[in-house]
Amino acid sequence: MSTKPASERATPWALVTPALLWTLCFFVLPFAAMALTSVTAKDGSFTLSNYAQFFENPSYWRAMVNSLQVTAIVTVVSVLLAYPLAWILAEQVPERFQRLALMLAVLPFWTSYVVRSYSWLLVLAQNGVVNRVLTGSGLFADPVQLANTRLATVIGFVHFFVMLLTLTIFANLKQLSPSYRKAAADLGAGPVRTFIHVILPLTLPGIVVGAFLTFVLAIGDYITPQILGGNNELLMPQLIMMQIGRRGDFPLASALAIILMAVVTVAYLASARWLKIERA
Amino acid sequence: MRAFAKILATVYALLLYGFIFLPVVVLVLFSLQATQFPIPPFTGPSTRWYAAVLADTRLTTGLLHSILVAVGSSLVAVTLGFLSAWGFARFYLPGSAFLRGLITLPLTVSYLIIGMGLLVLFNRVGIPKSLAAAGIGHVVVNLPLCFAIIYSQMGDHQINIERAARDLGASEWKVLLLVTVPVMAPAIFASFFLSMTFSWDEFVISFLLTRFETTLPVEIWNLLRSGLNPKTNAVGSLVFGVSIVLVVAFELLLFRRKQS
Amino acid sequence: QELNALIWCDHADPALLQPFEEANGVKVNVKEFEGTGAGFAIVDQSQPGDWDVMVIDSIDVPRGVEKGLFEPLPEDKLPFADLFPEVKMDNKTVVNGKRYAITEKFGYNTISFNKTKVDPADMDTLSSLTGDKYKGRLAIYDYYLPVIGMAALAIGKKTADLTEADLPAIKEELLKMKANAKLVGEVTASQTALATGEVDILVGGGEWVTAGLAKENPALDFSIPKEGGVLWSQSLAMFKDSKNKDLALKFIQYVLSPEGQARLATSSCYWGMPSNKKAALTDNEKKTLRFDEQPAFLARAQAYPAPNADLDKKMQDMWTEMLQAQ
Amino acid sequence: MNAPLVDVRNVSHRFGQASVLHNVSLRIEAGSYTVLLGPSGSGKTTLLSILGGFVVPTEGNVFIRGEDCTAVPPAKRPTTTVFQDYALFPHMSIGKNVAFGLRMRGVDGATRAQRARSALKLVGLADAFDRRPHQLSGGQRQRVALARALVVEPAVLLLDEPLGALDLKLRRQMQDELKALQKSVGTAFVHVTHDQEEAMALADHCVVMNDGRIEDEGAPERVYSQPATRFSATFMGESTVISGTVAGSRSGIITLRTPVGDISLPGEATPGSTFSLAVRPEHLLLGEPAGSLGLGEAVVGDVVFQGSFRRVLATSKRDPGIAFLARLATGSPVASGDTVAVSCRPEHIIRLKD
Amino acid sequence: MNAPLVDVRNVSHRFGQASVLHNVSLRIEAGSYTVLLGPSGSGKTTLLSILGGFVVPTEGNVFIRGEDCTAVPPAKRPTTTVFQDYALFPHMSIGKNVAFGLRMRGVDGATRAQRARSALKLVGLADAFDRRPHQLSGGQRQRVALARALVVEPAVLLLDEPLGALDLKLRRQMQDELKALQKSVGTAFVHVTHDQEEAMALADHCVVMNDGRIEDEGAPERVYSQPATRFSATFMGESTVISGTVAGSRSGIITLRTPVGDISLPGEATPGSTFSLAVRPEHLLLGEPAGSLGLGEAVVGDVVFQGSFRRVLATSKRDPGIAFLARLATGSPVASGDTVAVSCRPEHIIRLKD
Ligand SMILES: Nc1ncnc2c1ncn2[C@@H]1O[C@H](COP(=O)(O)OP(=O)(O)OP(=O)(O)O)[C@@H](O)[C@H]1O
Ligand SMILES: Nc1ncnc2c1ncn2[C@@H]1O[C@H](COP(=O)(O)OP(=O)(O)OP(=O)(O)O)[C@@H](O)[C@H]1O
Ligand SMILES: [Mg+2]
Ligand SMILES: [Mg+2]
Repeated sequence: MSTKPASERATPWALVTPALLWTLCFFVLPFAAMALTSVTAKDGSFTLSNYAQFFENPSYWRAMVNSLQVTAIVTVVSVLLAYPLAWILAEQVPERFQRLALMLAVLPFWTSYVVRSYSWLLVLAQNGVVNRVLTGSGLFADPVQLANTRLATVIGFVHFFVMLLTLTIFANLKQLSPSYRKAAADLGAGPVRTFIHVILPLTLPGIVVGAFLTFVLAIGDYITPQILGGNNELLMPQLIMMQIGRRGDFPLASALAIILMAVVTVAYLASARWLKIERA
Repeated sequence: MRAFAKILATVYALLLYGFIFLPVVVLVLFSLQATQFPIPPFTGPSTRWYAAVLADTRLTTGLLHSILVAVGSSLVAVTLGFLSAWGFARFYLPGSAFLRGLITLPLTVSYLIIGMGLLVLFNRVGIPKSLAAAGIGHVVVNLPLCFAIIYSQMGDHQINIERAARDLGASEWKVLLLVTVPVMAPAIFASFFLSMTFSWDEFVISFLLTRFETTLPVEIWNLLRSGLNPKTNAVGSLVFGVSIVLVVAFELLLFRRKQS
Repeated sequence: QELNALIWCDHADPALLQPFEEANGVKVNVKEFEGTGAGFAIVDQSQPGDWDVMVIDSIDVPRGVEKGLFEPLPEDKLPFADLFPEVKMDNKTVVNGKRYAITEKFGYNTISFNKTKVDPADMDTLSSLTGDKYKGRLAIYDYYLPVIGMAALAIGKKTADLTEADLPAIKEELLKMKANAKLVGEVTASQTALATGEVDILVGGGEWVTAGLAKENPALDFSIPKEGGVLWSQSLAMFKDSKNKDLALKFIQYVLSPEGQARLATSSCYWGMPSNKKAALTDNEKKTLRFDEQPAFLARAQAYPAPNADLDKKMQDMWTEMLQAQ
Repeated sequence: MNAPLVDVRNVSHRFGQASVLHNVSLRIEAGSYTVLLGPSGSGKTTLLSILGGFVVPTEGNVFIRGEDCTAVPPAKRPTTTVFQDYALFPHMSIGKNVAFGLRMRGVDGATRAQRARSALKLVGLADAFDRRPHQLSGGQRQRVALARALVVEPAVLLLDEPLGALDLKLRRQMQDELKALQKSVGTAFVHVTHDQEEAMALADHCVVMNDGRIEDEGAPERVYSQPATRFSATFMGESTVISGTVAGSRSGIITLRTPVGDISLPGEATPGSTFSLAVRPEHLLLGEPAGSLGLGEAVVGDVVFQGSFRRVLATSKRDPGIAFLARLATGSPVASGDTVAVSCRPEHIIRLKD
Repeated sequence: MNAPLVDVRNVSHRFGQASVLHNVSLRIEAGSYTVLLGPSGSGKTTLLSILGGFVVPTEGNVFIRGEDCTAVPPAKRPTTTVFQDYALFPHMSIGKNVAFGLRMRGVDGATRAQRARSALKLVGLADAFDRRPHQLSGGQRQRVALARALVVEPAVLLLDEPLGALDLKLRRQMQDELKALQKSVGTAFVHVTHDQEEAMALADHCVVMNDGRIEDEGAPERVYSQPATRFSATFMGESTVISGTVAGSRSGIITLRTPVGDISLPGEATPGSTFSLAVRPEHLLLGEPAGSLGLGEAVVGDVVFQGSFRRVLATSKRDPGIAFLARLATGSPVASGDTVAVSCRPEHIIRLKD
């Protein structure tokens, strides 16, 4: 591919080096430092005890199990909720109003992340809005425990990721060529079968990208479970922050972070074939 | 049957909009609460908590810091992202696929881990915590984003536009300045905006990497940990309001561009 | 001139800091941290001379001294005579005959509750916390030392001399509390829960939770049960490497002055008893803080657990286990 | 009964304000190859979409096999469409793509595969069954799209610029294949294009559209040799067009006063009225042989070699606004700059309706 | 001295492993219109890029006005390029676009504007000065790209399929304009296309490329009437090609044994060697008039109306592998299925080098 003339050859490294250096210095190197820290004992010798702790202490790996469970639920529920909304926006809403409708659907995105979680705590509290409605309508006699549960964590997460996924899935649906839909209809498929056989498979890559993003962001998030979960269980980020915030135990925190990253890597590999960034 | 489906879709959409807006409505409503607790019954409206927020210098300086970090880190991220995207899209580089993968890798890593890594590294080499350190972290997360957006928009049709400029006698930096940047302006603008949004709202990296001077999300977190009151609602509503204004401004700007 | 202070959230209240800043024409930079371990970690990550003063659990002062962080304080320039004697904590703040810290604020980790929802009589004993009566109605304050202290009290152990051998029994007690608890929360979460009626009892709470809320919700109260409460006490220390020792001393003097004490005691983050008996509090504030009942309270109070590093880690692990218990 | 296969009756269509089709009527016979020809924006795609059921016309009706199908959705019509971008489903193999329509009709798997295979064989792609669309070239995809549309045995196959994305050589080749295929399967094809050569090569019935109206229709030979309107004379092949005013009309002979002189031709017309004449380039003669009609002198401009002939552009000496277009054998000695006499045989003059 | 304007000497190029140009030599004379013609992938764009300085050839040299420019960057060459997608700067007005090259050369604003205006006038777009590229149609953009490239007065103008994106009618019209423009400015044009009609219409000098090699070059008439190779006989216009073995060669007459019978033609050849003959469609006769050379009988397949003529495809009865391609006047009575005798005049037989 050496189509490039001499004049074009001089510059490329100068262009990409800053970004590469930045990534190297502030992403690769930190990761190496973290890896090194995680295997260094107080006296400077090599140790795997931090990793051993994770596997030996059930309450530690319980955090990983919790994290995986919550993240999986969040990812699945968010996709299931967002897809129909994105579909309705893309197919049912008249073209002129689509941008507006989409903007509205993601508007709360721009509230502060911290505040949003806190806000859910108020909404879900014992005498918060939801419980008022539930008891007021006579649906439930007593307030339902919503705040400070895993459910609350999940709701907080889902709220955020439904918006994110609606955005990505909507974009995906819109960039499908309308002739696919026409072709399916033309060959005798009704709306339902057009959806199942054509639209859904064609948007699957976009869904995977969105789901992966959800997975990465959710599994590493500290705020939402910390504010909404009521500490009735710990997720990995909470455990990691606990090591930093309470103990200043960086080696253990590093080890936990690396384990978390390993899990994300597995998820990445599972969805890698859909995650290519290519030029238009 | 069709009508039924239509009703079903409408109901679903309304329910989901309700879900999406519920916390925002509650947030804004109880920011106007007159009493100490932002829970029903509503006792307002009162603007006392807004006054309290505006009088709180930690929050207002946090706001300034946030703007500083968001603008600064986004500028760096966009610049680096643009230059590298240009380099990779236009020139042949050995190992290009691998290097592109490297630049986008941070996209697949949780913020917490990026923040931790930087914290550990800075500890080791003795770089103190600061707003700048948080800014560095934000660039790490936003650079791949800017790169990916701009890179994906560098279509091959622009290759010829640049070639035409060169062909007509433009030097490399004139090509960059007079042709590439203006032509890529929408993508550059979009990635800058997105980068701003993420930096503006980012908590954990700022939390781990700043000391006295910190960003608004961290100050809000501190505020939150110091007790329950509608001040948090007020500051949240203010941030929301400001963001909306920016978003709308951005929309209008972009809309105008498209029309012309 | 700037003063760099490593603090707890109560010192971040502008009402406390501004008068000092204006009087001295300086700026106070503050960094909040959660536990002593984290505080020391921040110091470890900093350059010598970065910090001037630190707020620290009184019982942890020896650890700081051991690390060689602190500068002895000039006793003659500080109002030691005016302090409540029970909270002076000489055994902790004085090392090798030198005084390294001065207690500035104290209070109790005990039980906060909603008077209208629970029987106040029940709140006189810690055993109510593990019984069935209040199942699902309590919250636990998410800080391991005081709550472990309370669990120790509940099973009749002295907090001052806990050993590893006591942990299994304490853990069992903790798990029983956890089984009754709706949540384990930090300040806001537990406060919110109590204030919104999510729970009726906060284990580990005290005046520092309820006093600030009392104006809005008079139903909130705290008690010190017959088994006692855990006395917390926070001190101010000056860094050895400080480049602003004069200013640091001025700051400590200000915080310990009657005005400073009053402002600190009623700080927006949490209220607490001033260690200086002469604190310029209003009557109402004194009432809320139960200023006059202190002698009785202090008599019943037990020391904050002060585990060594090894035991500390074990306690934290136990705490993690408690959090993870279903 | 002699009802046509498709009968479009008085169809008009508006998109919002824009009126795109004006009272279009069209009959498509079974087994015919109909080509809709017209410039961009003339409403070809819209008319085809109305046939396919993708657009319901604002006014008028569409009958297929005598039934009113105006509002019948595409899935329920005996029509299938080959789209310009082929619209092959990228996530399915070629075989699955072709079998899709059968699957939607509930045909069982084995039969489906077998019929898809024979459809692929028909278009010469028997071995592509298990490949994916992106592994095929443009021309091959085009054929798959054809097979996919044909396998469900539609009464009418609709093709919207099916060759538009192919390069010239491949396009000519595919034209031959399309025509052969249509003959062998016997299905009625309706084909949209804006390439007049394509139209001539393919059509049994050529429909020239302009601005939402049908300007002319009929066998391509007829449309070419006797275009009804000025538009179709210039769109379907090149012409020299000369307008004039009727100076007199007597005993079946009209005298037309034109910028290049008076021209007499058989016919009737009201004196004073105006109309235009067209002459195809291959009928324009340089020089003035016996029996031909003189069109004055002209100066030769470009002489362009075109392989089997030369294309000569000449400007009338009397009125430089009139450009003569002629085709000459490669051997003829005319060169740029020459002054030549221009003429044509009276029977080759086409009178346009205008 | 008689040095050509551009002299490409023994240029070869490889992209990685792929060898794309093989030892290509080419001379371009001042004021000439050179067309590079060839199928997709034959290396036309690569050769043009080497002329423009966008690609430095792996081997060989490019001299422009006698100077070795092989590695001179595009900005410093006396060449400019018109790209297929026009590559207009979308953020600049038309005037700014055209003036860009002058701006880079440091020409002052007023002069720039004035020269840009006259360049736009040259291409008939005087009033588009303040418009934006997206406000113009394809053909207009094409002209702006031309004006932009011409305003800097290059020694050579390079055009890479400049008409590829236009529709047929507009393309023919632009061809006329391009040719006229080139004549009026006198700059040497090098034009890449894969459309043989375009090549014939434009070229003074036609270069037929195939697979990285120059197969044939010369005046288009020569290339058409006497193609050097089988490839150029079939690519530059259609042909009927018949291969045979030399049965005998005596006193300047070769007897060639072919599947359609023995053919005698003037020339020399080694008996036993093989070569091919080609006949252009317009020279293939149906029937066997006096003086013509019989090629046996054939069955008529497709007869396609093409406006001024009919294209007839017939298969030899003796060898169905041989397809005869003929062009007949529209009036002739041949129909599909007829059996006809096929012949041609001996002087129309082209002997191919193969
Ligand atoms: N969905 C639509 N909404 C509004 N106007 C439309 C729509 N589709 C087509 N038009 C307009 O209708 C007119 C005819 O369009 P149509 O696509 O039928 O033309 P066409 O003959 O197929 O042209 P082309 O050769 O460019 O495909 C055009 O002016 C077009 O702009
Ligand atoms: N940058 C490149 N890297 C590798 N191979 C290339 C590159 N550019 C062109 N090629 C290859 O070189 C050969 C010639 O390409 P070129 O673009 O010169 O052909 P072309 O004659 O212009 O074809 P077309 O008519 O399709 O434009 C092709 O096989 C092509 O795949
Ligand atoms: Mg169309
Ligand atoms: Mg090319």
